[in-house]
Amino acid sequence: MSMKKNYVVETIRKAQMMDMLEKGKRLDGRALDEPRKLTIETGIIQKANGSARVSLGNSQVIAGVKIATGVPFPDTPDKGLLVVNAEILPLASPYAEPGPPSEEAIELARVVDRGIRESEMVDLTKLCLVEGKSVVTTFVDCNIMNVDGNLFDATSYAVVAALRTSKMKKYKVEGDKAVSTDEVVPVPIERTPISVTMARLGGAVIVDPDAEEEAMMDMRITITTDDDGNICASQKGEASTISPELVLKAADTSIQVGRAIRSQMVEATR
Amino acid sequence: MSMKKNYVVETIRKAQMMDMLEKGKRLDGRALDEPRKLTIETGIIQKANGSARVSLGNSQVIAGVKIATGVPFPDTPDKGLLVVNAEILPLASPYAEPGPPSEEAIELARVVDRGIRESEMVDLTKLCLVEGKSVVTTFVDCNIMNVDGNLFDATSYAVVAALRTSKMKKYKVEGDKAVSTDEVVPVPIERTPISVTMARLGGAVIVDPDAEEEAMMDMRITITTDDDGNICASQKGEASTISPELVLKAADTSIQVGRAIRSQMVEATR
Amino acid sequence: MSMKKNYVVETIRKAQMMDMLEKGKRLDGRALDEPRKLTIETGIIQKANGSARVSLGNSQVIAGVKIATGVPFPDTPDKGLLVVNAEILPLASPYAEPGPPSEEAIELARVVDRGIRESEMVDLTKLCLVEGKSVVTTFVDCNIMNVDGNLFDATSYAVVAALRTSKMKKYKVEGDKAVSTDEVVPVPIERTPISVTMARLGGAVIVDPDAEEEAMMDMRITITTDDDGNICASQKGEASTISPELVLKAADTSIQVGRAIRSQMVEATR
Amino acid sequence: METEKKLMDEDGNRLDGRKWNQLRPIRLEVGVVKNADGSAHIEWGKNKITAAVYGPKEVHPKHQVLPDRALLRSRYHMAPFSVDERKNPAPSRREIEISKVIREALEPAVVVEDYPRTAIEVWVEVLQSDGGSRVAGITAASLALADAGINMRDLVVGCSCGLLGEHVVADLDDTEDKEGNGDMPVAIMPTKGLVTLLQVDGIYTRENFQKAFELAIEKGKEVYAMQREALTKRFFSSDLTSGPIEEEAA
Amino acid sequence: METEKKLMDEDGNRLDGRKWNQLRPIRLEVGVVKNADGSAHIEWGKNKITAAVYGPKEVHPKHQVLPDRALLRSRYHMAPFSVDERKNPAPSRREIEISKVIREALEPAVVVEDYPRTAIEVWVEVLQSDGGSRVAGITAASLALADAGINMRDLVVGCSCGLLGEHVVADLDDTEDKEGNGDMPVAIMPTKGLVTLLQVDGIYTRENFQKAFELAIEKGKEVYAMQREALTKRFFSSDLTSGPIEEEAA
Amino acid sequence: METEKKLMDEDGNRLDGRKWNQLRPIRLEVGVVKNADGSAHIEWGKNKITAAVYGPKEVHPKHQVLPDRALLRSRYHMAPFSVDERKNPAPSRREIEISKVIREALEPAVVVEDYPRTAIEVWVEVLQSDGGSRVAGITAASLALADAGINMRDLVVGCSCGLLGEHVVADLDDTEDKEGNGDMPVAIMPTKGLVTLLQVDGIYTRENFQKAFELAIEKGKEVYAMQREALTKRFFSSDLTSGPIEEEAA
Repeated sequence: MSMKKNYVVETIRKAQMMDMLEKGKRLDGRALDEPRKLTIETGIIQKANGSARVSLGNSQVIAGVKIATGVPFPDTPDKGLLVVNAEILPLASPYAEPGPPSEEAIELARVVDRGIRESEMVDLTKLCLVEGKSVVTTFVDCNIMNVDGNLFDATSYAVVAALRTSKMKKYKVEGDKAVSTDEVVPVPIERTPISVTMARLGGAVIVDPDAEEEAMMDMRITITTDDDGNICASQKGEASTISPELVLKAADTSIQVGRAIRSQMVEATR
Repeated sequence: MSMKKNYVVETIRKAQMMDMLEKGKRLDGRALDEPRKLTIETGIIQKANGSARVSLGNSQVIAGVKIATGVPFPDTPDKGLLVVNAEILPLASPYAEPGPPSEEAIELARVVDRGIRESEMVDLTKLCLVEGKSVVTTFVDCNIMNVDGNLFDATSYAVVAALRTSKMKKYKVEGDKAVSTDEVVPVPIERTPISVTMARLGGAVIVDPDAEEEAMMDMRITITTDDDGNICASQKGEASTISPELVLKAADTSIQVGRAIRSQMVEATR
Repeated sequence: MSMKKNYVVETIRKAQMMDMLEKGKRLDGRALDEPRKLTIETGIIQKANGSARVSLGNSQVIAGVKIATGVPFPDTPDKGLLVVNAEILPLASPYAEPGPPSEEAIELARVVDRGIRESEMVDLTKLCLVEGKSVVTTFVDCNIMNVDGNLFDATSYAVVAALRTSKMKKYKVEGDKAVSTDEVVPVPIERTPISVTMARLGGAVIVDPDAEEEAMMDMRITITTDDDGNICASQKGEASTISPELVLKAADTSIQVGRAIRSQMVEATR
Repeated sequence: METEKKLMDEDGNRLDGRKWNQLRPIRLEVGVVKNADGSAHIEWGKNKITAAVYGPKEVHPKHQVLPDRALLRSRYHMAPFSVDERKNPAPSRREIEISKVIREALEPAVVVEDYPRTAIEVWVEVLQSDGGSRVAGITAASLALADAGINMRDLVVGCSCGLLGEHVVADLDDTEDKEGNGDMPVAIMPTKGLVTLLQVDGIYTRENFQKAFELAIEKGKEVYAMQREALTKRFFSSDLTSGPIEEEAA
Repeated sequence: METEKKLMDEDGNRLDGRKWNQLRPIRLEVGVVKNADGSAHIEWGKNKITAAVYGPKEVHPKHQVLPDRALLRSRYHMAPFSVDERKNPAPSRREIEISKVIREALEPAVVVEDYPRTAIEVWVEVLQSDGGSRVAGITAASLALADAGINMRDLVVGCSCGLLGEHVVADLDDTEDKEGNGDMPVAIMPTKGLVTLLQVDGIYTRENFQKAFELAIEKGKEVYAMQREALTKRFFSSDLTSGPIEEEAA
Repeated sequence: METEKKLMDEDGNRLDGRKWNQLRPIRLEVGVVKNADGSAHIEWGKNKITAAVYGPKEVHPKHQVLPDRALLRSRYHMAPFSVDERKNPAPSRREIEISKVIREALEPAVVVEDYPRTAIEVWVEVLQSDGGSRVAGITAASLALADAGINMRDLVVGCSCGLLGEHVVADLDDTEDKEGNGDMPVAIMPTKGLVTLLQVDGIYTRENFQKAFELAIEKGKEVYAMQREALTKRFFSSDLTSGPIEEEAA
């Protein structure tokens, strides 16, 4: 069962929220296009190649990167592998349960994965060691530690921060084999994709909905943009419609809001 | 839960059916030993090495063959692999459910598999490339598209038709390795096994029961015969008994009914 | 659901049991520190490398050993593998159910495994064939055939008896490969660990509880000792406390009771 | 750009000869699964997809009952033989995600409040897969819902547009999806002009994003005309054939 | 035929010295699992199989309750150490199918209508596997049902016959099953003369089919005599031993 | 003994410079998971573990309800990135066993009879794993229970002792656990002086067994002082920070 559906907002609070939204305000005082406070800590898991703990308001995610060597997919023999997984831990919410990943967690991981992959953040061709035989595999596992809405962005930021600060062994090729050296190098980062999620409540469109707002939203859209203001991934969510005009407006909002977040991200992960 | 058990036949219809059976007739006008109309289309899935859509009355099955190379089983190092799977799709019946294969679907796949395998329809020794190391693997997956009784025969016919029209790459052996060439050859077909399923309702034994008849049958027996009238597989079904005399009579019926179906099969898959 | 929790003891029988325990006696006439009758049969499964059927009172376990070659774990390249599994068969108890191993069965297998492994009963370094590449793998599978309490000890004895009587092929190393010879040798046994399980009921501590006693126990402790009276494994069980004094007393009991059982084990498996 | 050259020649012709804004051939048939309450089959390029609807029906397990509306269930599933390498029949993470977005794309068009406490099941089976299988599946599924007589606000129809190099093109096939530079599946409720599914892959300038998105909507409306025709054929044809679309060679 | 020569010599002797129509040694014991309501152990050739019955008992989950009769459950399971290569303990497709046919072979003999709304569970554990393990399992399971005091119309007993080359032979062992030319497990209700299980593998002429089938019935009746003896021993013996059959060497 | 030499030098110093009876650095913080009814984070050596408690809450599925007390649930889980080689996120047999012993170690301290017909859930997530993670997890989990306001008879606190060669030492780290000669995790209710978890690995003389066991209890009491301090800080601090312990470098 989706966590959104389980979250209960009291009637009086709902009325209050809708009232304020009509006036362009939100319950916590934010402007409609204002994301919550973002905190980025990196290097928190020493056993990982890279890691980050990101708090977006009260939503908190820890991402850890593990790098090893593996075999490439047959249809991309010259590319390393990048795999993003997410688990919504039972400790993160009264509505989360232990067990295999829910439909919700799978969508979360795949949307975050696409944002990273499609932006070409990591140059996967540089992770090829011996074409068709040996490549660098990069697992990014995300532990959702506290659920308070907009896991898409919080998780995406954690992955970006963890990857930007990841270190891996340098490999050299001997004949047909890749051998690790003692030298340590960063993961080849090319871009910094930033995901921005918007929600519609009644007539208003807000950036970075918290759990209370998500419980009342009727539409969600996540748009990821890159350093040049290109759009590299999007996912519309919820059983609802969106007008074409709103999609284009959301793209503009994402580009604009993403810019400030990208600056903070780059600053925090230099 | 078995689909047969879920199928509900109205009382009045039951009485009518039993009445007619006593007179040697069936509700749809068929003779007791008359199978429903069989339609065989092949080559319907271009991405498969072979495929067929078979309708037996309103039961419909699509079989697709995928051929690749693999490693033989240790106890049959000189034989290729042939694996038959079946899924009773949830779209095929109000009583089918998504999820891992039911006991019913597993029995279906295994009975069909045995009919193909035991008749030596495909010469598996010709699918050995390098003994103990490399063989041709032949997966036949069956999608049950509509359930209206006697899935055993409908599925078996789909598999036979798909295999009879399958094409595979020719392989040549270079040292210890099998390498595919550009030449395309048929799968080595030796025989054409035909499965005939009979059901007992009250005192009558009928060929090719439809769903309504299956819901009322107390015994089912499937017998597969080959081109020479040999019996190569059989499976009695349902929690019920069968007399030895009836088994022998069923064998004769299967040989006889199978002959006409085999002609149609050979004609449709030349 | 744990089998212990499902086992129902009648009120009058409970009162009787507690009465007798206060007098230092048990319902079946045993002394508090007296295990039930132990029967050990070996070589009962000819297809296994070693096997044993052990009855401890009415608890019955069959263990079978299967030996093959495999690849060592990366962190122990010079050691063979020893894996203990246990299944509480549905035929063994009205409270056991078919399906993947329960939490209870997993704990059972792991506690037995640790008793064997930590005592260094089998010299795993002698099971290394080619360091880092090829080792002997030893699977010990335990079928619980009848549940009447203290599966820990009954299963452990079955594993010890099966391993002590196991035979394996001798391997010789040719270049980088291990090749089996026709010669048959015993598994390299170094010690004979004996597990002794105690339970607390009210104020009394008893050795080898049967199912009725387990249903009423509030604490369980299993201690495994080796031939020299060393303690090599222990597991406290049940949601309950144990005083430090009782732990030490239980260690002494285990050493003492284990000695007699070890003699019987060695005798039965020569 | 090298990729671009391969996938589109100097005259703007694509590998299969289509122009940048041209759809692949589409064939639709309604009422192909006998047992289903509603069904449809679509062939779109090399996609061959059958969708069937059962419901409104009782909800099992009961705790999933929604007191005020129907529970919409969906499954997008690929046959093992539908792709180049045999696919394991167990649902992949991709299939699980697509099942979810398909459900969310269809539900706005279904008057779920007309069927409280019931389940409506939408099963989409990909028999052969080509680029754009999820929008093709949605297109067939909404026909199946209509065929089942479920009250609908509109049909739902989809089209996927994308990038070959920097060129926006309509309706990517498999090769263009894999070797091209972006894929954007869009589903719409065509008479309402509203979007119910949007996913984006690739790197689009703001301009190309808008161009591809608007092209997807425009082409979706083209497919909608075929949907209506297929429905009409279903309900006004006296000669209902039993199987899906007949093969030329059969 | 080469295979034939190896598995049977010119005098019609099989590898283990048996004649074409001779059974392997069979030993049966009833009442071997203390906790079970009924149980039996069979050793047939190298097969070692224990069957136990629990019930009639409450049905869980409740929606599986049958209002007019008992729900019969069965599981055929092979111990990991029962075969030459260690078997994964999770049930294989083969075990799932055999569980089903065993249930269908036993149910006709059980008066299920005497136990409405209950479950009767039949657990068959193969400790060591040889040719004919399913018929051996059925033979033991029907004894376990009788031992549990379940009302029965008849016992069920099985035997498997088959082909070595063109020769029909009784009761194939493992080697004959794997290297021979056909296997035909048959289970019967012996006093009724009715068949409850029939499976056929191999290529049989019509004549050989009949010969093998009739031989299986005949040999099944031979095993039935042993079943009756084992039951008698159980109910009239005052010296019930606790474990299964003792090993010679033990 | 060779191993001993490596792990402890002639002066009795361990690889990380600790004396035989010295604990690794421990930091505790209570109230770190916003949504949870109670939570705590522990850093013990390289262990980084967060525990959260939800409850008392309704029991699902209902048949698990205990009429006279709370149902205590627990899960010990390791993040895929918590160990040297990436761990599959599905629970391993080791995690399943530890989940059980953690539950049994905590339950004696919880006044479960105060919360009949409810569930209390204890989730322990190992973010980074080092030696002694289960006792660290128990230590954090009992703080989380207290933080949730659950009635407790005592806290539960753990420490693991073990052997380097023949030397008893306190609080093994990862290397000492893997290359040393024994590990003995012990959990206690410190004010009651009672043991709630005991597991033993290795080969201990009777004397060493007692020495290690008593050392574990003694060191557990040392950790208990830190537990109390962390609780005090939680309830008397007006400056509650939002995240777990801040990193030096952050």
